[in-house]
Amino acid sequence: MFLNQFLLLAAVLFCIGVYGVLVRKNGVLVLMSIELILNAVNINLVAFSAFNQNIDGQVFALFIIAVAAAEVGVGLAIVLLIYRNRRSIDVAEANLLKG
Amino acid sequence: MFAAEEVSWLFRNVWLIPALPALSFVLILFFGKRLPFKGAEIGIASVVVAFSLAVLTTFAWIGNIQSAESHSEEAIFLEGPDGEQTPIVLTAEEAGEARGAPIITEVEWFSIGPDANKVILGTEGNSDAGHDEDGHSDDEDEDGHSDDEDAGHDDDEEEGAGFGGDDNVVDVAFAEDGGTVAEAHGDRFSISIGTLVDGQSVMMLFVVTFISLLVHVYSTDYVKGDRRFTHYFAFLSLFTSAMLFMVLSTSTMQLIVGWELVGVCSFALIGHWWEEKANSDAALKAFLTNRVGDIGLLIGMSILYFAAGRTFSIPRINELAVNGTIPKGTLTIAAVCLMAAVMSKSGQFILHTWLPDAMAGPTPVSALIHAATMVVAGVYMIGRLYPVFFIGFGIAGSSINLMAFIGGLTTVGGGALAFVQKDIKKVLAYSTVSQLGYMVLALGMGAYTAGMFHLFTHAFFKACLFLGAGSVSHACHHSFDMKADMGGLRKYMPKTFWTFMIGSGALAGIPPLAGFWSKDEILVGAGVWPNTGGNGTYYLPFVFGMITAAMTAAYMARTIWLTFFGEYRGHDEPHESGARITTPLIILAGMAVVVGFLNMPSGFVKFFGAPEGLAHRFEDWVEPAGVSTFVTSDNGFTHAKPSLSLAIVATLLALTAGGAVVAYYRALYAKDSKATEYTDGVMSRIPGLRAGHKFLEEKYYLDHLYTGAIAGGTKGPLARATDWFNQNVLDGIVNGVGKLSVGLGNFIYNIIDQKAIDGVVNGSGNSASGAGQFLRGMQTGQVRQYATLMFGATAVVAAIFIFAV
Amino acid sequence: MSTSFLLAQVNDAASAPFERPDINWHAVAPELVLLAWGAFVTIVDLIGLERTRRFIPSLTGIGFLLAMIPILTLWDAHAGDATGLAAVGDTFIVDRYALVLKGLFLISAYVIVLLSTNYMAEGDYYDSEYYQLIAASVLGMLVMASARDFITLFIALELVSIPAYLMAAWRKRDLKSNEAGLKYMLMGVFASAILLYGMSLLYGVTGGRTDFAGVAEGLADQGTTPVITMGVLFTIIGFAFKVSAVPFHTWAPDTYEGAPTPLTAFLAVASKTAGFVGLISLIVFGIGVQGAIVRPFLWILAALTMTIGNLIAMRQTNIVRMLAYSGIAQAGYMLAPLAVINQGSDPALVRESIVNYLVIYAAMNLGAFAVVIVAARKTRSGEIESFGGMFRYAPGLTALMTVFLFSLTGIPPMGGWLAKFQIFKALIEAGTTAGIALALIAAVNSVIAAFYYLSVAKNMWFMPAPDGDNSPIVIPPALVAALAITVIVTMVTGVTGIAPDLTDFGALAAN
Amino acid sequence: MQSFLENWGITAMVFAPLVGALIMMLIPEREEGTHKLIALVSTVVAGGLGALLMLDFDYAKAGEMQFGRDMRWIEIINARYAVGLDGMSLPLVALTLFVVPLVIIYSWDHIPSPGNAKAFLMLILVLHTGMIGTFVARDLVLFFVFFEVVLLPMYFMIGVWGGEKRLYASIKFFLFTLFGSAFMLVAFLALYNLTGGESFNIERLAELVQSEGLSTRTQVLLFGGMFLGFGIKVPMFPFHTWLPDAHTQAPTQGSVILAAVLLKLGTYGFIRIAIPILPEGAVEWAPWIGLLAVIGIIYGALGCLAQTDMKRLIAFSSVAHMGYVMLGIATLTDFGINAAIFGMVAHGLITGLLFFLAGSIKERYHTLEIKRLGGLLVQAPKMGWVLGITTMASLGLPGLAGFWGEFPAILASYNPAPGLNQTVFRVYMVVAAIGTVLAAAYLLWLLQRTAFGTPSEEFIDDPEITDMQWNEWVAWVPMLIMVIVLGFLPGLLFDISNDKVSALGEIFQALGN
Repeated sequence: MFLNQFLLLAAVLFCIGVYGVLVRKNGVLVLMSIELILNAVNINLVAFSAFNQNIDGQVFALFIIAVAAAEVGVGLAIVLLIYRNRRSIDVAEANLLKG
Repeated sequence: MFAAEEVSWLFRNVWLIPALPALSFVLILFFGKRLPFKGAEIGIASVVVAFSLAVLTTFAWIGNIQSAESHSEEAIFLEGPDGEQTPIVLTAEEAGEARGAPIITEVEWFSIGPDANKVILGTEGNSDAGHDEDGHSDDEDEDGHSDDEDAGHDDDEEEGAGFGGDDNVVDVAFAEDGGTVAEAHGDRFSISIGTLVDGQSVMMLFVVTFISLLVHVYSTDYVKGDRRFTHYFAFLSLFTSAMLFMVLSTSTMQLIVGWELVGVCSFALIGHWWEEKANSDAALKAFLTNRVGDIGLLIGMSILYFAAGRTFSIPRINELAVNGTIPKGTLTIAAVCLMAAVMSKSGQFILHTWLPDAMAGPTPVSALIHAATMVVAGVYMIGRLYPVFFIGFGIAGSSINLMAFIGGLTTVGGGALAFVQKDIKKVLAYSTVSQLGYMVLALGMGAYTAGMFHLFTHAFFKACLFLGAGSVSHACHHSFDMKADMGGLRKYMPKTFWTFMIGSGALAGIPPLAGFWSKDEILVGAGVWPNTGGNGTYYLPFVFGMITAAMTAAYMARTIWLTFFGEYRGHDEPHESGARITTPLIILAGMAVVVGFLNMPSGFVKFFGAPEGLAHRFEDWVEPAGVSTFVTSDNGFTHAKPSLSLAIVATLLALTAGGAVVAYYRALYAKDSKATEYTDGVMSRIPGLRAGHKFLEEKYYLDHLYTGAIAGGTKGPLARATDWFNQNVLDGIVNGVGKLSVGLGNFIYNIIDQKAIDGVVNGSGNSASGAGQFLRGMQTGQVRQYATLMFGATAVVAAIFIFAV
Repeated sequence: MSTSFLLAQVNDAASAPFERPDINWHAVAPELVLLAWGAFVTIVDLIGLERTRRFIPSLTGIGFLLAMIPILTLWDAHAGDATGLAAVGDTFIVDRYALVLKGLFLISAYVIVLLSTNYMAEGDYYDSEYYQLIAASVLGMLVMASARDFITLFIALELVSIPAYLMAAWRKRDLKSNEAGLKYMLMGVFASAILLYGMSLLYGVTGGRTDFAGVAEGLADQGTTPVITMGVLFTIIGFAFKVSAVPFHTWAPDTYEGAPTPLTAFLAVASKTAGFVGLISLIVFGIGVQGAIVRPFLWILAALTMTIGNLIAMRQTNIVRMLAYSGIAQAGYMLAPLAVINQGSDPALVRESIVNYLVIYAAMNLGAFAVVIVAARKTRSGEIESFGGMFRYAPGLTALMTVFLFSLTGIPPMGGWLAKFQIFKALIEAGTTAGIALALIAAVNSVIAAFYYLSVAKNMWFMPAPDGDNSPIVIPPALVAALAITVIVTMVTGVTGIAPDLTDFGALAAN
Repeated sequence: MQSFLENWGITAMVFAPLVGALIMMLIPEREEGTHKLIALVSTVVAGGLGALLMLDFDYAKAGEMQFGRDMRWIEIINARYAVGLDGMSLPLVALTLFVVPLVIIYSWDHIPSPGNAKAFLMLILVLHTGMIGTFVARDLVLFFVFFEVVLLPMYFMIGVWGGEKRLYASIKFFLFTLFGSAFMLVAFLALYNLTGGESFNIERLAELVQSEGLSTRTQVLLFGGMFLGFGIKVPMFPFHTWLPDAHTQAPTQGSVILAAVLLKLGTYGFIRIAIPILPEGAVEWAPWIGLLAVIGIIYGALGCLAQTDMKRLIAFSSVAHMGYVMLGIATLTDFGINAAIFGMVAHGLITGLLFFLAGSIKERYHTLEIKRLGGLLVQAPKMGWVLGITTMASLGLPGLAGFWGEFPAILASYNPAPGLNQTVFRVYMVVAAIGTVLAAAYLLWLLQRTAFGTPSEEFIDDPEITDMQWNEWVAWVPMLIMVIVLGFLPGLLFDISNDKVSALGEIFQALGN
């Protein structure tokens, strides 16, 4: 009963995150949207962990938080690189490679 | 005449006769050009030897028959009490001599079928026979099995020959081997190659080697200086060899091989002067037309092969046809198929058109191949498998059948066409067509002996005529145009003239020349004339035969008058040909005179008080024992009785027709010795100016009218119509088929192959490529679209799996 | 209230005393060696700076070879083990399957270092960090091969990916390279997120298990519910991205084209192999029990991947892009046996067929990239047409490229045929219509594929050089070595069929 | 020595050319003479080994595998290196061993443009290994490998040394064949799986199919897969379109090998693999194979009539001739299949020779357009003769080899194996017989236009047009002799193939009853 609410919350967050990834043009915002999804995952994991009385989920969540930081670090570096070369962080403009 | 061993040796080794020319072919091909006479000497030498052997064989065979006749009662006595058919210990030679049965010598050529023991089948006369006709060593073929099993085979053969006492079995020696062994070893069967010596083949051996020899001699002069002199002789040798090989066939497979080989020699020799397209066209036409007929040959032989229980053996097939093992329906189909082969090879309507064109070859070749020998192969084949045709077409007791009809049609049609030719060789070619039709007609009416006899006599006089035509053309600077370049040659070349006259007379059936006897026998064979008996009542063929008898005389008269009478129309002085040309002519003319007497009716013999033994000699010698038994068996054929009245009527008919033509030309030459026909004065001149002159010439005008009514009536509308039909319809069909094939080929290649099939192939490639291009367009380079695609796909798949599955 | 409830739960769970699982140090030795050597190289680079710069590639390469030593000793010591070594509890298993793949990763990485040496040195890039990143990524791969747990798997995946994001954008001033990095990173992170969401769902429905065996157990107990379906699908999709299966492949061609070519080789071979390893482990040991979802989904993925990959590859004019799409299509073949998992055929056989394919694929694809790199040194172009006339001026190289191309096509006696053969065999042994249908689709695809491989061969053999320049190519020693290794592996596998036997052991027994 | 021959003779024969190719790889390209020598020596060595094997071959047991060798090979897929020689493979091995050295001799000064004797000859050697390997393989996987190995050298031979449209032709050849073999492979694997995954050995599979009692429907499907693989290689209508292109564009040597040996891989596959292993499937398929065969006969012949290019005409004639071979096979009788084997060898020799001739004519006249040629007999009489004899052989003249592949096939289709519809096959027989006329038509037409007549203005004084050169003599005369010898002594070949084929024929006799 309690579980469902957490799962619902996670699902909503996931959807918002996905929406952000799909529609935002700003690279940084896209990265932030991904963070939202990861947080949705974390909520899921923690909720299940609690529900199943199993610590693994929480451990997993910790790993995810750490890895997400690394991902965002790398992501921002690349966005910055793009900004330097293009003076723009609009991901829609990056379409040199296609076909 | 000969000691028994010699006879035996001769019969067992007739393979030498075709082998010698084959050897000569190889030698001429490789060494001919370096020899003093450019290879001709090899060819002649080989044919001389072959001819000598053939003569010896002929006499041996005749002696054989004669002695068999004198011992016939003894032979019957031997078999009579032996109803259970236990083997009689009797050597094959003895049996063969005693009965006049075919003497078969074969070796296994190859064999196919499941048998682990690898038993060599077939009769193997002696190890000397273990060479095929072309001098190649045959040892590999037998895998060394022959030697150790030789003895066993001899036993088999003797046993088989013992059965030869039975009347219904043609060649039991083979039947024993081929039949029982095949049964004992499952479906393994062998294809044998060998020689079959009997009356029919001996007759052909004689004819082929004889005419070949003369043609060889003749050719040394005729094609002297030709750039391909050596090749010419090589092919003559090859042809001789192939023809003899075919003649001696023991199996239908061998027959097919020989059949095709003579065809290719014909092709090569027709196209001898291949620089001109017309010649190579003619060669192609000959070969292709024959190929059309070969469809029938291949299919017919296949049918017989299976119908006779997987054997190619000719005697075996005949035997099974006679004793009713092969159903009549099967025989009919096979016979119809084989008829197609006859039609092409022997120039029967409607596949005859190649034969006149084949005159593009050198004249001696025409004489040898396209008159005397190769073109009768079809007739010969009918004779070889006569039971098949006889029963298949239901010849006995009938009044018409396919063979007789085709023969009849051909003989009349060919004769009519001979009228309108201005090329002397074409006249002879159509005459050959007509005469071949006669032979087929004869066989179609059940007159086996008559057909064979006509084949025999025709070979001599037609060869004589062709060589004569060649001699004429030799004199007239290689022209064959009777109208433009000949006339009055009687004075310049008497030898040629007289031999030509004899030949023509023989062809026209003027007694007592050869053609008279054979033609008469055929007409009798129709069974229509009172008191002749025969196999049926062949009214229509009889009428055809009579018409032809008349026409033959007429067109030959026209030819002779155009060529030898009147005044010379060509340029330069013609001259008589040399001895190498005239000698063969004289010999052949001599033969044309005498060979007819070989088969005199017994009535005729009695009338002149000659010994009884001289009557129907040919019949006795040539009708093989197998066919003799066939004659007396329930469904066999019967001989017709000769009729003096018919002979007189037919002769008168020929003389009348010939006489009418002669009268016509006499009148013409009297008016203008260089004219070749009436330039139709009535139509071409302006009536007012020429009316008086015309009246003065009234006599001629009447003459024209009378002769025109008889000769011209035939010559004019009918012959022209036939000619038109021949040139436009039949030839049109032949050419049309050719064009159609090419057209169809073009259509199939250009439309179906290149557009449809290749289109599908290329199209599938292109569509794959197009799909790739389309899909490539979806790769926009927009990372958000990528993400959308990714998540969209995820969502769609998830939805499907959750809700739909 | 809810908070306290949750806390109580957590406390209860946490109250169980934590025990450190036994660590088999021998079993993790390859990873440790690589880690230590990586640190050593970094330190050398930090200290030596410009002076040591040119030794870094060699040093890195030596590191990979050093890491091979414990793999060989492990193979020697434990080749016959039925279940493999549990190195760190059940989350990290070292069995023959893992060892083969670790070996493959290390050798591939070594070849990639050989490919990179001249490219990086001549391209004036920051090169020492590049090699260290490769080492880090390979470390992730080594872990991936042994991972039997969601958490380990995820960590390994990220360890493989994150350095690769950076390396894709390595040519800093090249917009294409930037773009390649960006696309790869965004898509990769997004895919990871989806993967994680799937994993979290599976974690929940299986009653709190993260190890594969547990997940398999948990999933086997229950039927298919929407949550399980989503969990399974999302998890697979995470790896489908990594192996560039259609329609999750879109990043691959762009990234391959934009990234430095050696890195492209790395992505197309090593990184893709890592993705496959994860996917195989996940499916064979874990979620494969939900065959009703896994099989059809993978069937569709495999069919789409090989077909679309091939179709688009036909239209490519850039060799690297073509190889990218061809790699996609090849992934389709490799996915195919998974579509008949747990059905008729032995799962061990399915696994073996893919692993063998991966080994041969690595050899032939790296070989092809090596030739591309060598050729580009002369032609300075990535267009397929620029290969024209190579038969005249570089017959040896042409012959080598021919070997690789026809191996990729699957023509005997080059290795590729054996790889494909095994795939077909696994598919048909399932004995189902679906399996045979997929085999036929694969058969048709191998013909389509031949078309574009041939078009490269065609240019090399039949066409004249586009600029008429027929001067010979000089091949640096490192590339010679790379070519030699790849061609030998390609030919030897194809002719002799030598391949590790993976059919009769492993943790499969427990599954 | 004897035991070496028994155990390793076949292997040595198969790989001798490959060893030659590897040696050549080490020698620089410019030493052309050495390359030619090595190529010739290695093919002659292979031929010599083959000759020794054939001398040692026990012809009384031609139905059994001899010199068999069965070794471990690729264990993970249960494939074994199993080779052997029996009456069915021997003729084709002999043909290959016979033709390839002649091709190399012909190449002595006929290396086609753009040269590079090294690569060219190496490809021929690789091809050689692949071809013999296919004929001696007794394991399906081994067979498949050799079957495919052949593709590459031929692809490059057409593509590099070919004519104007070589790119299209080479890729078409490759893709077509690959397409077929992909399906064939699927069928092989399915067969393997359905028989319990025990073995890929061909003989063993035949037994297993019987003991496992594979249903007719399954057999039909499996046969279908193999049919695609082999039928495309043959090539049967409607899969033939690669052939004219490949033949026309290939260099002379390529065309010769393609015609002489490569096409036989397909027909050989039928009689070695598809039919013995799947007899019931074969019975179901036979009428359709027969149908396609006779369509091929007529279609190929009509295609020939439409050609204007000599080489393309010869190429199309292969479609027709292989139609006879397939018709013989489709009858499923000993006679028919024996004829098919004979037909394969005969076609190999004859069409090979025709392609040689076309190549030499092209070299002299720089064109193969039929309407521009003519008078070959005037300008090069010996070559004209060879052309004449070969043409005659090709149109199935008795006394030359072609006849024995054609007529027995026609004959056999009058009475196919029990279980096959007689009426249908008799119709095929008639159609096939009509095909012989068309064959004569296009071949004689070709002969007439090229050999007869007088040379056209443009070539009349061309000094390049010479008669046969020494290497043409050496290459052609043996083939010509074989054509004639086999024509007169067909037993030479029938005796070898018969035992094996009869055993096969008996299966169908038993099946029908």
